[in-house]
Amino acid sequence: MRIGYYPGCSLLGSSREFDESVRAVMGALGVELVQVPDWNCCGASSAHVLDAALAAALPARILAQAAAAGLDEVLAPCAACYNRLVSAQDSIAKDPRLAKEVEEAVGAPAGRVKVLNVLEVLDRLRPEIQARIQAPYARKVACYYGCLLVRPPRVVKFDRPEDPRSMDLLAAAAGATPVEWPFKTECCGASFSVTRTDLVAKLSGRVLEGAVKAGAEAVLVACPMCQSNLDMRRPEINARLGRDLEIPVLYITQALGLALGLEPEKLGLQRHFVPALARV
Amino acid sequence: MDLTTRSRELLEGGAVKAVIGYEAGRRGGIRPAFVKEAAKAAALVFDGRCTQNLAAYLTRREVKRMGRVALVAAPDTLRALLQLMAERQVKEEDVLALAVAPDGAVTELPTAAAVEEHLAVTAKELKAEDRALLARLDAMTREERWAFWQKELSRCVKCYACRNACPMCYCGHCTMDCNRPQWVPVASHALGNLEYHMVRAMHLAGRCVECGDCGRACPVGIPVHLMAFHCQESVHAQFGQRAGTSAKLDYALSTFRPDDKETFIR
Amino acid sequence: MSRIGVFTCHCGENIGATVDCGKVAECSRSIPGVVHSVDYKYMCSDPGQGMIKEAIKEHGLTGVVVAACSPRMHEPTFRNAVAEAGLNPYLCEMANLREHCSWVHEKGEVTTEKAADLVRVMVEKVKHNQPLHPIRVPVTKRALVLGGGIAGIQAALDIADAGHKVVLVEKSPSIGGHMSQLSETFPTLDCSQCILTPRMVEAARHPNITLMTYAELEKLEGFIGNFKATIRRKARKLDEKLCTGCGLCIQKCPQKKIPDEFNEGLGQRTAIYVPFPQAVPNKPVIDTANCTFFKSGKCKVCEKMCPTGAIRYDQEDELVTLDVGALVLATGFKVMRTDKFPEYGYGQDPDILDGLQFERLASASGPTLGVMKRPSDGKEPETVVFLACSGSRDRAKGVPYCSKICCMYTAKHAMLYRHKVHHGKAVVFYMDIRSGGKDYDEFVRRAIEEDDVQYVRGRVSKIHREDGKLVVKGADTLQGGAPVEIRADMVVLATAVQSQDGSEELAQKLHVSYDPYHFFAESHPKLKPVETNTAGIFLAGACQAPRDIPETVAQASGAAAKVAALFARDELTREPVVAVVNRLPAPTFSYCVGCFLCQSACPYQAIEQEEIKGRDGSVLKVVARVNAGLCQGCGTCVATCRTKAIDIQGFSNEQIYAELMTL
Amino acid sequence: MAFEPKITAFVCNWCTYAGADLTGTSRIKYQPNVRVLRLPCTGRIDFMLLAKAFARGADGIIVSGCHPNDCHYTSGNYHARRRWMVYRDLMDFMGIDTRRVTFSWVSAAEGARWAQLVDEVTATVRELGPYEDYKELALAGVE
Repeated sequence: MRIGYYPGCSLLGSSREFDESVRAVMGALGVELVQVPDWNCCGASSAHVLDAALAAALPARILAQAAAAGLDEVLAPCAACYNRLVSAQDSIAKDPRLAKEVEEAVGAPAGRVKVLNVLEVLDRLRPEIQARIQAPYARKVACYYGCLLVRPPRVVKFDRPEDPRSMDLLAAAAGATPVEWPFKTECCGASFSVTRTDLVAKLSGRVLEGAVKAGAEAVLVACPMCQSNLDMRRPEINARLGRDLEIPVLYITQALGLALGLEPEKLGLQRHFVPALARV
Repeated sequence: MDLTTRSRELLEGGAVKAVIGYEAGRRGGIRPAFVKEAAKAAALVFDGRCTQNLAAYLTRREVKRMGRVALVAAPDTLRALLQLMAERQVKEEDVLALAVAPDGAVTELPTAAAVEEHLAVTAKELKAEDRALLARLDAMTREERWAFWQKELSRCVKCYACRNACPMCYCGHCTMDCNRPQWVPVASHALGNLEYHMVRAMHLAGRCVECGDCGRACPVGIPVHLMAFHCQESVHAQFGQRAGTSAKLDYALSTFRPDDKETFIR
Repeated sequence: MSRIGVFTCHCGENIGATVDCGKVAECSRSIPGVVHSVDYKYMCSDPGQGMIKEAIKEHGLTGVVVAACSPRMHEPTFRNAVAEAGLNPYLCEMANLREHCSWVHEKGEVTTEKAADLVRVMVEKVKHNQPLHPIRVPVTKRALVLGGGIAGIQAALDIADAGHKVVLVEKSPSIGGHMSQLSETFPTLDCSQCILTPRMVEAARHPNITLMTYAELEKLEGFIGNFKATIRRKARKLDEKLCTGCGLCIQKCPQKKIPDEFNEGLGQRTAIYVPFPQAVPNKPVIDTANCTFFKSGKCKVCEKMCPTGAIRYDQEDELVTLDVGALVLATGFKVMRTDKFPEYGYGQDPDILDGLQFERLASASGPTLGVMKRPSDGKEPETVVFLACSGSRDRAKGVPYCSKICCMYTAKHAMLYRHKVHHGKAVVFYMDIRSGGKDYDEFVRRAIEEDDVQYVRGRVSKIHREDGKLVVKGADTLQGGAPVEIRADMVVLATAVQSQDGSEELAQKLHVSYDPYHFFAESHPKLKPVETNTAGIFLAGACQAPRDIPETVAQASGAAAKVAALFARDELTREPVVAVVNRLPAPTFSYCVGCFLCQSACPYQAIEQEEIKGRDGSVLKVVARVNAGLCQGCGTCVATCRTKAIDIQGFSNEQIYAELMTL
Repeated sequence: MAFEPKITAFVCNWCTYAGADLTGTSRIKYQPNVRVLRLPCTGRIDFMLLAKAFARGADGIIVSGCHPNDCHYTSGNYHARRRWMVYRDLMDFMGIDTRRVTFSWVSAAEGARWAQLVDEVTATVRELGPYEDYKELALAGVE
């Protein structure tokens, strides 16, 4: 299988381990990732609240680049990138005038490249994953989807919006036991990570507490923002909760990688703030 | 088994009262043949020259009176046969269709289901020249199309050869014959000609099997078939169905979907 | 040769001020075939009508054109007048000089010219008019009521009291419907069963009413006054005549763990059962899907127990055909189930109930005998949250409409809960309070003011379980959208009222129209609220739209009155504006070629096949025939017919063509 | 004299005719160029009527009935709509000026809409001028 790959900025910086683990797992499963040539920012966090045309044009250029490289499908592991790409496609499809404006700005039509998130791609590979498990990730896990993968449901059309299942099924395939818990799509505080750490501590704190209460030994995520908020902001969270939560927060690809027998360093597990390596 | 042998058997065994097929005519031509005796089955031929849609004969009173007949059928003939069944003009048990393969082998299609199955593998495709002319008309401005048809129809003498050739023009009393009121003027002048051909095209919309026999029948060479084709293609594009695909086909213009798209209605 | 009279009306100033009526009359006089043309101040007045009658006699008129107002206004008036003068009423037409001319154009020559044109058009039409005669059809004086809830019961009783036979068909084993499930009713808080069961018994005992429970409509043919209904009586597996309703079989049935529909799954029932103790008829049915004998071939305890030997395992469904003259549709509604709410946990939590489940919980005859116990652990809930508009007015749920009854029953629920759990806390989340109705708003105020129900205006975004509590997260929009979080023991969703399952299929079976939500459509939203577009089929209750009990009962009586009015006559007359297939001498018989492509164009299934037979009985031709009783005169078939064999009286091809050729 | 177009309207009895009645009752003024022919239902409107209207010298045609779902006869308008979808296509194919034919839904409650429709169609057709092509053709029919 050959698929386009759009890492986006997070995966080059704060979430390098997501990039590393996606590449490692895809490599182990025989998937060839073809990076979109000369890719640019997806516009996440800011463009869509400032300028609708820009918010559509930035993803449109990425997709045009992908189309020009002969790619039919592009994997965007970052949930924010995924959401922006899909939303831009949607607004362009619904608004011919916007489509024209964007086409003029980009110099090429938006094309019909299909954008996939990491769970969608892994879901296709589930039989292969199951067949290649070497060291089952035998822990109770809370699968945390956040908001960007499933919302707005009419645009992303992925999984059940309020109670998604895809990651739970993948975790189970890796040998983990997913717990039932009510915070699967609760807000983590997202980009307030920098500006309002107090809010992030409150919101992410509830999520973490929920996971622990449900008996989870690890939280699995598929979004760089969820991961940083639950991991990097742990001191603030713990301060607020008055507890010392040590539950690690892993990308689903890291958990799968471990189960597939890949080395923890190749999966970037040493990069976490809350030690994950020691507990995996 | 070849056509002649099979026809002879069918006639001898009394399975059919006649075989409607083609025979050699004068000057190397081909003409329809109505073979009622086994001894004459040898005259039957089937090759690329046999284009006339013989289904047009099925609704003739003389043929209906014969009882069960075998019909030598090219794909368009089979389509017409199915459409006639859908319009209750021909009963399944009254016709045995004989499809002849290029190597001369005969496939018997005794039921509507068999005909449908046989046709399912041969997609309807318009002839290249018809497609080209339709594309040319499509590319014209409205004024050019008007001029084109006015020029073409000016040659029409209202001989009704097109109507006679058409397997779907079986109505005993055509709108053209209607005189209370006289919808369409009898004389062949510009207005009457336009109205006649538009009525015919509309009446074939959703029913035309696009065999093109009407166009071939025209003595003055008007591409009359294109008007019916255009309506039929319009039906296909908008309602997704083709005439002559099923003996149970609903008539496109007397069925509907509440969500039929209505781009031009204010 | 036509002898047409034209009568131009000034309508006081209404036409006269903008149109030169004298000139119109004068122009009309010169139209070929017009032998008499006058204008007058008020044609519809007695003297005006008198002028028309006089002229018909004096000039031997063969047709009349009244140039006045819209035919939708006064056509019957003038046709009656014409008939009184001995001329066939259908030889009178109206030219609409008022609504379509004088009222919408400025005074002037152009307007007068248009008026003259309109007259000319109608003169040419009326020349081609044929005398027509109203169609008479007999009436079968028996009504079929579909649905045995309060709507159906009320309609059946009213029709029966008017002296007509009624067959009341109910799909479940007992009549009673949703009302029998309710605990108490707003705004009086009287016990639902106490007021309903006497009516159920009355319906069962009424000499004019035949009950058919556990039965459904299979097919309906025919037309007003002359329907033929096929009813499927589902096999109860029991001889109803022998069964005394002693209930021994139910007591002894070993299969006792089946979720109980009447208690909305909150209780359990046996495989042979009556839905509830007051069921009418009080005769059990065997639920073959769950019966041990039907599943494994062994058991037959009920047969052994039955003192009268009434059990019939081999009983089959039975099809019954009935001639009826009218139908009342009273098939009711359903409520949206909690599984349609992902944000509230996909219906997985046992303590998140819908309104009907709460009714059962609060009912003295319910699974808890009316004691407030939450389903998960039987504990008394100390905090209960009620969510109004759950699903209703929510496009994302496909229900943009208001379910109408929820504001009231939510107030009732909160009140009932507070009456049963005095120290309990009741919170209602709402969008608006819609309490229009006699004593309704007072009732809601009582809940708030006397029973201390806390009303929070806002929506709830999520409910999840945490530490044994249901965490209800919402916003209080009267506090600037401040987040509200309530830890509740039980949540009641006032879920949307939806059309009954199978409504669309039923509507199509009956050829009545329905709205996008599959509620049956009334004929006119204001003036014909109980009629459907199919003559002879009437509507009662929530099958048309969400309704409460008083409205349902009122509408049921309305429908019954319509049926009684219909049955007051022995024969019906209908406008003869119907399609007709032409007939000719042999050997043509008709221009119809029998393609029957018109059949699917007919919205009323009025086009039949007729075999024309020779002397020896052989079929010579199969042609279309229009059933004049079914035909409503739309003329869609006429435009479909290639041979022009089919035409419509009153709007015939000749008439319309003549009109068009005048322009 | 300035050109005044002749507009022929085919309308159904239950929606558009009633709607036009309401225009009158509401005293909303509109262009007097239109002549209305009343039919029971749009389903009754034979495509031949449109052809004959042009043949009689109409410069513009209005065809109007009940909105989808509102048909008094449940589905006549749906059948009509299909017929128009194909006939309009054919008219265009034959080179007939489809700008002169306006299909519309006007309900019994839309009195103002009827006035607006007539005014718009009249203005459009006035702009297009007399339908000379067809008038020439029609002359052939008179002989």
